[in-house]
Amino acid sequence: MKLSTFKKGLHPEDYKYLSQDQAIETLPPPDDVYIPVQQHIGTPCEPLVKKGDRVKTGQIIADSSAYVSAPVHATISGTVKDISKYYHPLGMRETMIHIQRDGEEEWEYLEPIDDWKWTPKEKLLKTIRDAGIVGLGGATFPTHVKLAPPDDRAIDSFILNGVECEPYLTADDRLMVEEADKILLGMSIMMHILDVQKGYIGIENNKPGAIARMQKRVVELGYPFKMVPLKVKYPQGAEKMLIYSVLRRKVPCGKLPMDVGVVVNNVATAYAVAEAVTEAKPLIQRVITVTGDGVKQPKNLMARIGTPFKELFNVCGNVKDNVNRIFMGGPMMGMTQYHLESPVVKGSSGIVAVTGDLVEELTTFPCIRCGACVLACPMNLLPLRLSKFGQENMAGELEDYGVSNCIECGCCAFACPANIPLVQWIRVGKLRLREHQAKTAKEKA
Amino acid sequence: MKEKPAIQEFIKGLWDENPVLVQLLGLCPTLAVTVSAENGLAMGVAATFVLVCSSFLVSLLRNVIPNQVRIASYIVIIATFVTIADRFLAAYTPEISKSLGPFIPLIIVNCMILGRQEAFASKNKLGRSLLDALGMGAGFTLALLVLSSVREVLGSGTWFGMDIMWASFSTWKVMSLPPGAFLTLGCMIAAANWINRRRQT
Amino acid sequence: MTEKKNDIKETQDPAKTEASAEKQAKKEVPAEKQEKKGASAEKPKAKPKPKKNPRAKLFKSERMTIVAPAPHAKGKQSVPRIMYTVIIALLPAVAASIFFFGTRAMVTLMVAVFSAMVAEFACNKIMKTGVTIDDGSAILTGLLLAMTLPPTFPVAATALGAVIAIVFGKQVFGGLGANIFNPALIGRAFLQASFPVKITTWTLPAFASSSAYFDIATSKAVDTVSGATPLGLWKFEGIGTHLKPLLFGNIGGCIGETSALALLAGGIVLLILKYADWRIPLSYIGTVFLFSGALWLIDPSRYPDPLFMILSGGLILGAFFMATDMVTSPVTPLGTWIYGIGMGVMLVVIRLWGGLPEGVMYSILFMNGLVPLLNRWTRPKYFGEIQEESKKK
Amino acid sequence: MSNSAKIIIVLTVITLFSGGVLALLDNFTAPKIKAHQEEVKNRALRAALPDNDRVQEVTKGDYRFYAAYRGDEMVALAFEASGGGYQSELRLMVGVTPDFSTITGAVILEQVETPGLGTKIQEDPANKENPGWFMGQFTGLRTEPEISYVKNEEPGNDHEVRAITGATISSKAVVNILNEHIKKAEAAWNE
Repeated sequence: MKLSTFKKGLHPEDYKYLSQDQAIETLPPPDDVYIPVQQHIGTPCEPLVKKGDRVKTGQIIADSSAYVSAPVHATISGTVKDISKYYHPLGMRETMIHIQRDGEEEWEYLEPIDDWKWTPKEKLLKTIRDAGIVGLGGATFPTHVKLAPPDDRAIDSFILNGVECEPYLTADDRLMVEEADKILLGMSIMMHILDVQKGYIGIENNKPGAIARMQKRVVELGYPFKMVPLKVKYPQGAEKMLIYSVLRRKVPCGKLPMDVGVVVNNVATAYAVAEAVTEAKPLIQRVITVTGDGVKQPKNLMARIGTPFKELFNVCGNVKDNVNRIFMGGPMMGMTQYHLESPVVKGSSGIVAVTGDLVEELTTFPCIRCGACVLACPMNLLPLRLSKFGQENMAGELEDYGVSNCIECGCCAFACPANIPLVQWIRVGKLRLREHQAKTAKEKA
Repeated sequence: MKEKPAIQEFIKGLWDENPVLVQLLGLCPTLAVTVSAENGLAMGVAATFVLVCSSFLVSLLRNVIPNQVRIASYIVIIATFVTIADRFLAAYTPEISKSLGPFIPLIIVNCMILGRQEAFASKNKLGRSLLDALGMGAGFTLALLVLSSVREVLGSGTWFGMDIMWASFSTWKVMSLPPGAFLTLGCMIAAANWINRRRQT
Repeated sequence: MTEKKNDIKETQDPAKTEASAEKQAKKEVPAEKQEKKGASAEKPKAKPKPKKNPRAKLFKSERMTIVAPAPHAKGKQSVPRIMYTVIIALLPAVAASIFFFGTRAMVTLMVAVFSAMVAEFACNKIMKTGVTIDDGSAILTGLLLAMTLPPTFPVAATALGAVIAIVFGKQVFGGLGANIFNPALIGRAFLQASFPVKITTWTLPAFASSSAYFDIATSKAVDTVSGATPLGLWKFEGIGTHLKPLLFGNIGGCIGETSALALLAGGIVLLILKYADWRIPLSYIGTVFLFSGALWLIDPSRYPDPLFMILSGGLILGAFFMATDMVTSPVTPLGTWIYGIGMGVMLVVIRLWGGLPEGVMYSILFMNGLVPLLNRWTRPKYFGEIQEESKKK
Repeated sequence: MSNSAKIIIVLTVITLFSGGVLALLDNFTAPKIKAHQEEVKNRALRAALPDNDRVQEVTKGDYRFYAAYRGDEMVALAFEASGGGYQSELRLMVGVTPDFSTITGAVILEQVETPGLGTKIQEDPANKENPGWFMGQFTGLRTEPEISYVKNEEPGNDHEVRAITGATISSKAVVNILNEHIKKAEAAWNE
């Protein structure tokens, strides 16, 4: 069978074997957690607790009244030691709530739902919001917003994103193997909320275990979902690419998946939805892959949000001495970490430590216009031109060449034989285009 | 205008405001006729003659010529002297006249000459205008001489018709062709810029 | 500026020991900027690298890791790798030419490569850029230039051509990647214009005298057998050449244009490795085949047959190794097609109706000049752009 | 004085001055220039025609013939021929015997061919002893059956010339012009 996929893109060595067969291990609640108050895209949350307060596991400790927002919960029971700026995995220092564990776990559950099929959709959406569920694939967009599209958008398809196209990461893979039932349940809850009949499950072909398990459970439990095995190619997991691979629909520039009648959600999100709706558990933990050749024992861990990375590494036998680079997320889009005090956040799908052999320090050559980036760009852009325009601050050209369509997947920089940091220059270009647009808007006004 | 020593008006044309290398004026004859040093020199001298004579007249008449018809007047004056130069060359040096072909009459529209009338002679006293014209003419001639010498030596292996290269030297035909003119001129301008930059620092 | 960005280094605080807060704060500043801006492109404040390799000495307690923007994985391609692979792909043709033309061809090849490298080095020094000989592009330029010259071409002129190719073909534009025209062909065009007689004085390969198709050349008992290229023979004398010698290289011509088979072998390696865009040779040679084939069908007595057109002259060399030069060919697929078709049409027009027997060089240079425009005109529709338009309708 | 009147007066004066100067100049340069042109033509005729007593100009058809007489006997005819060269128009002066069967001489009047290559048809600097060797070949050449050229070897027949290496097209152009115009001129002369 010819596997569906999208055009262009590339296939980096995936290194999934390092942790693919490691069963998810639940990390015991750590002694200290650092929970950022901002863990989603949207309106920032304000802390609801203060220094010295006692909090229970699952208690909301930060929230916002805005719609596009999701609350943050305490992930252990203990005392709030401090609310201050700590290292965030994205590199900056962010306001975090430092909780120190003081004994036994005490839970504060969500309002329970008896039978989700007969519960009003508004109630279900509220539960999902209260559970603090955001897109766990890394985008961290609040899920309840995604599940409540405006009325003029007719949604006809739901795609469960089990692609996990980034090399190294196996968190979603393991979750599908071990918790297929809950994932499928979460998926049907979301489809129920959206009132969508057609459900697709997209999984890359390098996860045979996950495909087999999900397929088996879909059949056994009688779900009407369609399994779509996909060719192994990066960035298959990007929403637009996945929609094209599965449904052959192209999301127009500047539009959202719902504009073509599709909602995409990650398997981890589906799992969290199922837990929130059926077990009234808020989102306080997630599966995170600790891997890379710089880690002695790569593992998939179910870790509380806010756990410092060093705790994860401790469980995995710590990092090797010759480790060269540590990054959160996959190697294509992940953020390098310079401080292992940084905590696990809702968007952390993995933490990878690699030694010098894998990521070399490279000299940059001039662009020889080989077109490798053009052949790699899944958005069909001309990265070499965009980066040049970014450098030269040519706002008009940046707009003409569609800089804002770049999804920053990193394919161009991966493919570039001259080692030009194309993605960074394109980001500069985006910034400059925005500056230019702001300026012209001001002048007009 | 700030008064400079009069001799400056002459010297500036040789390098700092060299019409060919710095102002990039009058490139049409520069590129077209510089196949041999003889041609280059003849062209330079003819242009200098026209420039000096026209500057003289224009500077003399600068308060008489009404503003509205100044360009027309300059052109008539320049054309007169160009015709004089052309006829002289045809009468006394028919060979050079033949090889320069239409480029002598084309001096009329040489922007360097019209440019100097408009920019300098029409605004300055007679003496200064003459010095300026002489300087510009000398700079033009010098640049043409260098350019045409390079092209003749490399392109034909001769200089003013004398064999100067060793016997086994094979001539670079391209230097006798239009591309050779562009290449040589480009190198000259690059060298001039390079020297100027080094002088500044 | 850009290269520094990738290896900004920060001391990595150990996983186990706690460092003081102030120390952390200090260290954090550049990295924070880096991440926030996405790329601290304007002014990357890279710390000067420590003199000793800190990773060797500082163990565990003060480990160094790299803080850099994504992606953290990298493909295996690199510019020198591409250059050297193209050089290796040329080797079969080089070997064939040395076999056919002997040491004289080898001297020309070596002189061209050496002069190109010296010129590159001199330009690096004068322009105060880093030395760029090791990226292989100068070697490749020298090699390609030599491949386009007759084996008996004077050594001094070969050196001159290589210098012109590097200086005027590449360095005046700003070095590798900035040139508009193929440097080797610039050098060759200069030599063609400078020494038109010498560059069209061809030597017949060692074995040509035994073949019957070279009547004119063999009828004279001269020491150096000089003869015309098959194209020259056809153009000026109306004599055709059989296809078999064209294929194996037993014909008069420049060093690299003789053996079509050896060139094809290298060219196909490049296509497989994707160092050459397959569209270029296909559209170039295909256009020549179709265009000249159509003319041949109309009047076989006036126009040569298409296979002769393809195998003679430097078309194979040009199509696989020169037109595909990454720097001077378009990056967009559509642009590449137009580029190849344009070259094909130019080639046939020059060969059949122009003053020269050979048109590969000028057809490539001509289309090189159009590449920036082609890149601009043929911007691919980005993902999702088409639908947006059709929706508007 | 009104401005427009001033304009008219100034322009008139300048133009009058200019015209006057040029008229004066023409007085003494015109004869010299004419003499030069005559000289060029006569030199060409001397090269194209054999020794003669007088030359008579006759116009027949499209051609202006210069008939050379020794005594009363016409020894040769010269006429101008032109045609396309490699990159310019070639103008030649050709002399032939009265029966048009043999060329008595041919010279180039005008050419702007590629310097160093095509220009060798007029003057070949490489051949120091005889720079005009190419056109020299035509003296005494038979025009029957037709003039042709050979490359890289000495011509073997009395109607063949040797082409210039590297300037085959220019050489070919001269041969073609001669072939064409000798035939046409013959027809014109015999009318």
